[in-house]
Amino acid sequence: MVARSTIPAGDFRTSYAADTTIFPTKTSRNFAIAGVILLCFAPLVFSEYWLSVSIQIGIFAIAALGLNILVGFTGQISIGQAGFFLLGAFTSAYINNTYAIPVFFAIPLAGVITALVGLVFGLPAARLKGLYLVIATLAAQYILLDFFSRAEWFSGGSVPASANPFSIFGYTLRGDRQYFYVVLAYVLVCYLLVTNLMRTRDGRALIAIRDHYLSAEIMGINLTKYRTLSFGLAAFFAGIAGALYAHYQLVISQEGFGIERSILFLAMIIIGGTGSIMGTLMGTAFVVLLPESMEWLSHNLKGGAIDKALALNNNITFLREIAIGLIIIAFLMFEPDGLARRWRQIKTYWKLYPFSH
Amino acid sequence: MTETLDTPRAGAGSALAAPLLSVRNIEVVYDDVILVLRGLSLDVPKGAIVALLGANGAGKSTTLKAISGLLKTEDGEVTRGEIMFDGARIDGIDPEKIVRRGIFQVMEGRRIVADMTSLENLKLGAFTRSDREVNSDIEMVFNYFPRLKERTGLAGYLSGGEQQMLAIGRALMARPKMILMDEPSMGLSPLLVKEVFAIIKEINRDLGVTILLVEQNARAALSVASHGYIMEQGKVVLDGTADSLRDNEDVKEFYLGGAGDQRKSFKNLKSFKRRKRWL
Amino acid sequence: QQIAIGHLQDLSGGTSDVGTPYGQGVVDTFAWVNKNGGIGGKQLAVDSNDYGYQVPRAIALYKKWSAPDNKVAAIMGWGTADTEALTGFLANDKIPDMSGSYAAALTDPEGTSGKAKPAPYNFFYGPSYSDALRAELTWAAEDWKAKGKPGKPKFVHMGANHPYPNAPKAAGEALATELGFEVLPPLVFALAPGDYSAQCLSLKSSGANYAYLGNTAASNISVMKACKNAGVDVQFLSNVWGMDENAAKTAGDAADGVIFPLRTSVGWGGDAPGMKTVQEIAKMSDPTGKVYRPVHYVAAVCSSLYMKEAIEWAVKNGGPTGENVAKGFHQKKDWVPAGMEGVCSPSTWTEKDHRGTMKVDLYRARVTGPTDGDLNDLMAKGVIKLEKVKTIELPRKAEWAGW
Amino acid sequence: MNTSFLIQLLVNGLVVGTLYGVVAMSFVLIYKATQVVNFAQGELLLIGAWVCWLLLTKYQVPFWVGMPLTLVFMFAFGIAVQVVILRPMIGEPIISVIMVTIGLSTVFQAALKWMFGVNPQPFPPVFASKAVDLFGLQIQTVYVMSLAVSVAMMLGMAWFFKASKYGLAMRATAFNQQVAQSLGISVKNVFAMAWAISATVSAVAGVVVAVVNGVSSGLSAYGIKVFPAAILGGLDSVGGAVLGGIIIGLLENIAQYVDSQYLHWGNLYEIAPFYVLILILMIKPYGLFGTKDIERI
Amino acid sequence: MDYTLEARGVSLRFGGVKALTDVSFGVREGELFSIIGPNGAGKTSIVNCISGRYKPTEGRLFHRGHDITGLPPNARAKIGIGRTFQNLALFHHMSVLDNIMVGRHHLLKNNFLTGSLYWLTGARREELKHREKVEEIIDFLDLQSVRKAPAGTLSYGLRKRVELARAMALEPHLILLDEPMAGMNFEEKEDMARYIVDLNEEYGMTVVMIEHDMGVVMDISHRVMVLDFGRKIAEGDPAAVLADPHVKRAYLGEEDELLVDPDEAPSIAEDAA
Ligand SMILES: Nc1ncnc2c1ncn2[C@@H]1O[C@H](COP(=O)(O)OP(=O)(O)OP(=O)(O)O)[C@@H](O)[C@H]1O
Ligand SMILES: Nc1ncnc2c1ncn2[C@@H]1O[C@H](COP(=O)(O)OP(=O)(O)OP(=O)(O)O)[C@@H](O)[C@H]1O
Ligand SMILES: [Mg+2]
Ligand SMILES: [Mg+2]
Repeated sequence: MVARSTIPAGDFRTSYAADTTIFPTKTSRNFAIAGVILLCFAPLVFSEYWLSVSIQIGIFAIAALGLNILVGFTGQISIGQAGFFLLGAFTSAYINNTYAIPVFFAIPLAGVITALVGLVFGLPAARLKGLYLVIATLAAQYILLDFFSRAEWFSGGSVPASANPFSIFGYTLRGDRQYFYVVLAYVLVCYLLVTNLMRTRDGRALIAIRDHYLSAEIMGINLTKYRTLSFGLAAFFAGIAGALYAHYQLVISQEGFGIERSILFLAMIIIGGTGSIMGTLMGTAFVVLLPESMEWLSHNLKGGAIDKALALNNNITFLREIAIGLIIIAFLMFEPDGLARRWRQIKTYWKLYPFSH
Repeated sequence: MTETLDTPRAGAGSALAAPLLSVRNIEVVYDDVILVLRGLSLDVPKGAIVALLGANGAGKSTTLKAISGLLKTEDGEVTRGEIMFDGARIDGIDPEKIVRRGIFQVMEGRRIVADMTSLENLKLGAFTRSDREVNSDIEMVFNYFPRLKERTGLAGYLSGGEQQMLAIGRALMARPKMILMDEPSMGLSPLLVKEVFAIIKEINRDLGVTILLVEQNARAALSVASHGYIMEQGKVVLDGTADSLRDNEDVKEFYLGGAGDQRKSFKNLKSFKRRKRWL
Repeated sequence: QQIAIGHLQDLSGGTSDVGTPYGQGVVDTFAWVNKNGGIGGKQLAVDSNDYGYQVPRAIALYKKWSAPDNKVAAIMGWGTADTEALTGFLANDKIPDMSGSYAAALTDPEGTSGKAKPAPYNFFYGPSYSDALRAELTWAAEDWKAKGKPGKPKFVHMGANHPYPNAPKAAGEALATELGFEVLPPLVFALAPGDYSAQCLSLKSSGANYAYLGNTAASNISVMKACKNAGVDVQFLSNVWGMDENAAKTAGDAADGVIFPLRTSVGWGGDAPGMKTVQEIAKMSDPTGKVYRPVHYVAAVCSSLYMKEAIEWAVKNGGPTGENVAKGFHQKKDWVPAGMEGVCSPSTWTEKDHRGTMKVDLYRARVTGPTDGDLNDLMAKGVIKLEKVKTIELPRKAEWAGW
Repeated sequence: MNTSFLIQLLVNGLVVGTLYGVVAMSFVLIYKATQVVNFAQGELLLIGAWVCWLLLTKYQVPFWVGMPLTLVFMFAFGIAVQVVILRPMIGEPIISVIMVTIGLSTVFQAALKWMFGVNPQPFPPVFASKAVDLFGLQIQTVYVMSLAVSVAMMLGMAWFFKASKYGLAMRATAFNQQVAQSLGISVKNVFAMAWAISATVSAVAGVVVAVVNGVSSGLSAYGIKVFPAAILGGLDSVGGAVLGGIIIGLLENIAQYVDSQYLHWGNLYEIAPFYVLILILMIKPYGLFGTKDIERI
Repeated sequence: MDYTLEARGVSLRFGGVKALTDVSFGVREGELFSIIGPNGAGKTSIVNCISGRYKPTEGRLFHRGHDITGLPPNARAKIGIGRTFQNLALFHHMSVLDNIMVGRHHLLKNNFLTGSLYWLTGARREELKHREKVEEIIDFLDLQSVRKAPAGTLSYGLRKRVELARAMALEPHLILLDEPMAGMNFEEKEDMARYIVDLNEEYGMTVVMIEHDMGVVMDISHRVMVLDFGRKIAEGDPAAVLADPHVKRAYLGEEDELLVDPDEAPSIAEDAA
């Protein structure tokens, strides 16, 4: 987080406007635009499998982004993000099923409703610090889950609820190939929104609170307001992501969205780099792809020579779990500040190439 | 470029005794990229007080942290050169081992343990000791700084100056061979500054502790030190005996506040500045 | 040219205690089928995956299996939550799923019961959770009468608040009321082993006489042990996944007397012509043939062989597409897979009713001594016994379909 | 009002709560020294239980030998984990270290399932008389033992932190590693010590629950129970952790009472402690005995 | 009332510790007011009371005639009170620029909604406008070269300067400086003194400064208050106060060689020539 920003020689800025761009250089900006354009062609070339993996990455990346606002930028760790994710999913399905609000509107609306609930759960944040707050968020998660399992009118109780596919003005999107674009659009918009937020007044206030809340307060920042707000924002993105997920999977089940999932969200931002927007995306991809690749590996191992030699049989699945755990550990041992930092270093290295000490 | 005022470098203290600490040509890099010390060398003779002066950001604190090994916790690294203490190399070894060898650093910004009482902080200072005289040493510290004895609450609630006293007291508790002091007078009232320098002199004289003193109050520092170094941008630019430094025109102007014994007024300053001769 | 089959198993999640032997049974059976020439000359490509009892992972795998470029002919499924989540997709994509979930909601292919969504491509082998519980309650009512105790017997449903234990809850409580039980408020305990003393104390204070254990074995054991310690006097009725030989061994005397349904006519090493086939199949993962296989393994062999024969029919009648395989299930009446005589209970699936069987064999676990030592020995010595109590033939009532 | 039922539940809560307390104590220990929240605490407990089980069943060692052996093993294991995995993480962002403990819990969990299988295993009988009678409730002898052991451990721990030199060193390390190093404290040794003691203490709890419930991966759920307990007591208070554990134990059982008598929600016992926890935190943001952060500028 | 800031009978206790006892004083508009006193006398405490960190146990504080005793700290930024801290309180991971921008928090109007929509809502225009102000401050304090550096990597002296910049960015009319020159050498103190004088004279800010360097205090402040053990022991013209024997005993010690009549000191310009 502390590396000095380095700008290639020759790139002079002549106005403050030029100095506040999202991308540090023209080239990086062009690369980003090119990347997005390439992604638009993904559904044409990707297999169903890769498509579904990328959709998952996109959806989870939005929820992780919300969490990063809370953890990375405001410095309040939460292990309750999965609860809000589910809330968004159930809400969107519910308002779409019950009030016939088209999915197109239900998704953002679910985000807003989740954000409101997030604000309520964020109230303790004004008083609690550090681990005390962490556990309060854990409690929030349990309370939400308990609500879902009880509120049959809303979430179907313990039975998975069903959601409708995405539709715009009577036209229904079918299949992953079309849904991919919905997710892509949401990812782009959400990442832009947050990037903007972080370079304007309220975003700076959040970071100031993270770095030194006492002096932030004296600089005129209302701690209660912003601490709560950051919970609201985190919940908003969790809600959006959950809603996207609901209309993607078409069924919503609590299974798999307990604290393990909240922890996975946390893993995404830690591996990506807390307080880094692009890092969030990279971290999410890492966390989603890791078990997938291990799955692939264990599949190929199965029945092979190693399997036979070690008599692994079903134990391959434990081997896979162990490998996932070990890779996360090893990753953090080598890259405790996350992917974002290494990424920055590589960029710095190339920029300074002949002169880097 | 280094300018030596009187005796050649190596001889600076060796006339009195062999250097206890000798820093040879070290380079320090933070975060793998930020080069802060660029070939710095200095000697501290046994039993001496040596002052290290320099502007903000010159790398004084970095130098001390390089000696005490504490750089590592800040992502810093000595990438070249060597540091010898008591005849052995100490660069690269763990900070706690360096403490055991007898170098104790009083860090900039107090760094007392805020959620412990003063007494507990003092006891911690004696962590590496196992002798029975710890309690009498605590009394000694309380004698130096009676205020600490009155404040029995958590050290975090002490005033800035009180914390500074505690930090110095804690160093005394370790009974080290050498103390690295990073701006001990910072935030102290004029009366206490005098006292602190008196104490520095006293422990140097009575307990035989060698002291490397980083200080912005150059006048006070040079009044207790036998020898001084002046740093600028990661290098030593001037060194010599305390007296010779006191007489240097640049030192007078930039560190002591005016030529001779006359003091300039802070009120009528112009933004214009004269170039330093050593740059 | 191979026939692709997707296989979901839980080896690491909340139901891995029973998921492991069942999953092994599926894997072994198909391996054995392949070894014996496959189906119609085609080898089976079984894609076995441990999904850790996680719905999202099941759905992700399903996406892979339902992709047009490499669509599977059938799925061997597992849990209730994930199977119910997949139901709609299966119908859409026309892929039959032989699940380890016996939720009654999966037995209504056309949704005519009004109790469940249509589930035309869902199958399972054995009585549904609801029917098994109905049979247990029927037995309990007789038991109460036989014991000649006064007053109404009290019944309580116990289990996690989770689709799987909840699946037979409404059905059970409705029948219990009908049979003259007093139905107590349900007691909840998690799907993981733990300390359930508090629940047992509640059970004790509520004075329940019959308690249904809806979870899988690992957590049921905790309850049985805790209740034994608390001195609760209650007759446990267990879900089909809630009791087996391993569980009896772990629970020791606490498991003594528990009533549970058995899907196959005999257990491992039982006296039936089909047992030889089962033992052949078991050699696929244990050439020595010495490892004791619990009831779930044997049930898995049956389930897989039904699937195999359905595929066989499909291969002969238009090729192994999901649609044909589903049709294959509808072909026979009182069907027992070849070579499994005396092991698998005769089952019938029709287009309108996927309740394969209405016959429920009730067994009682008997533990008569200390249970440390090898399971094979314990079974051989009769320290642990699965004792047949009664076979209950439930009427195939239309109003019982789907719940 | 069903008094005898309530009393039985309360007694049960006390016993179970004490166990939560022991685990919470070992959790607090690591936190106090390293500021790291150990998500693998439940797994440490589980490892202790399996090791003891292995010694008692496979090697037929008597309990009074097996138990100390287990503790010695766990002490060494704690050191090993710290040295191999956590030592390189010293000085890195705390949140990354926490994530590492989460990774560790995944690894332990899977490795244990691999080694010992997914089926629960019964624990051989340890005490001649299995239970003692208290207010009409059969209380397992092990529970009574664990009560005694945990009180002793708590007192020892409290003394250690308040008065001993190494206790001070641990607190200083937790406050700031750089400061601790500058005082000659070996951060590495302090951390290793913390992990070793913590693993040992957890193992005691692990064996106790295993004797009662048998050994299975589910025991690691105690690791999650520990969070509310430790927080309730105040994160940096050893006594508070034990008290927090007992309160959580009691709360669960009171909730069970209210639930089974009046509400019939089903799982109030799981959720009620969390409601109460939030309530208490709103009144006392540092738990019952936690020290307030110093807010001085 | 012609006091910009007035304390009436302020006392502050922490358990048994009496940090302040019945302190009353007033600061006039446009004044450069210094507070001195031995360590632990309560100087920071009084500044903390003014900036809202502490609430006095007794007594009232008035700002331009309004009672602000109970006003929350963040509201005080709005009424124009800014401060720096004795123990540095910068936002470590933020760039110097952003640190200073935070100071403008209460002057900016955009919020999380308009901010996220940056281009569409005029947030961009507003940010850039304020950025210009911030650059003025950066120029004024000579921070150009570290504009983009994270504050946590700066040396002590620079951090102090950034703190000053951040406080200035609030556009306060009353600025509280807690030992702004601690840890600086003579040359840097000169710079700092110049900034403070300019702040006072050119920007017209009222300054309350805590400082242990008597040379600075004497040269630049208009009035001085001395605290000892939480009580006010003297107040008035710097030269007079420093000559007070009571102050000397409590604070300065015996005759200080640094204290020379400023009028007799040669000016720096002559020296250079
Ligand atoms: N942790 C760090 N990471 C990166 N750069 C650092 C770090 N610490 C110090 N620096 C840089 O090293 C240089 C020297 O800093 P150092 O603190 O040693 O100066 P100093 O001489 O002690 O100054 P001062 O008198 O202000 O204390 C500064 O430019 C500073 O920005
Ligand atoms: N929050 C607090 N809790 C307890 N005691 C406190 C607190 N804040 C200040 N004190 C005590 O009040 C006294 C005055 O402290 P203060 O910080 O105001 O002194 P100061 O005059 O600024 O001293 P210095 O010049 O050393 O900074 C000190 O003795 C300190 O210990
Ligand atoms: Mg320094
Ligand atoms: Mg102060």
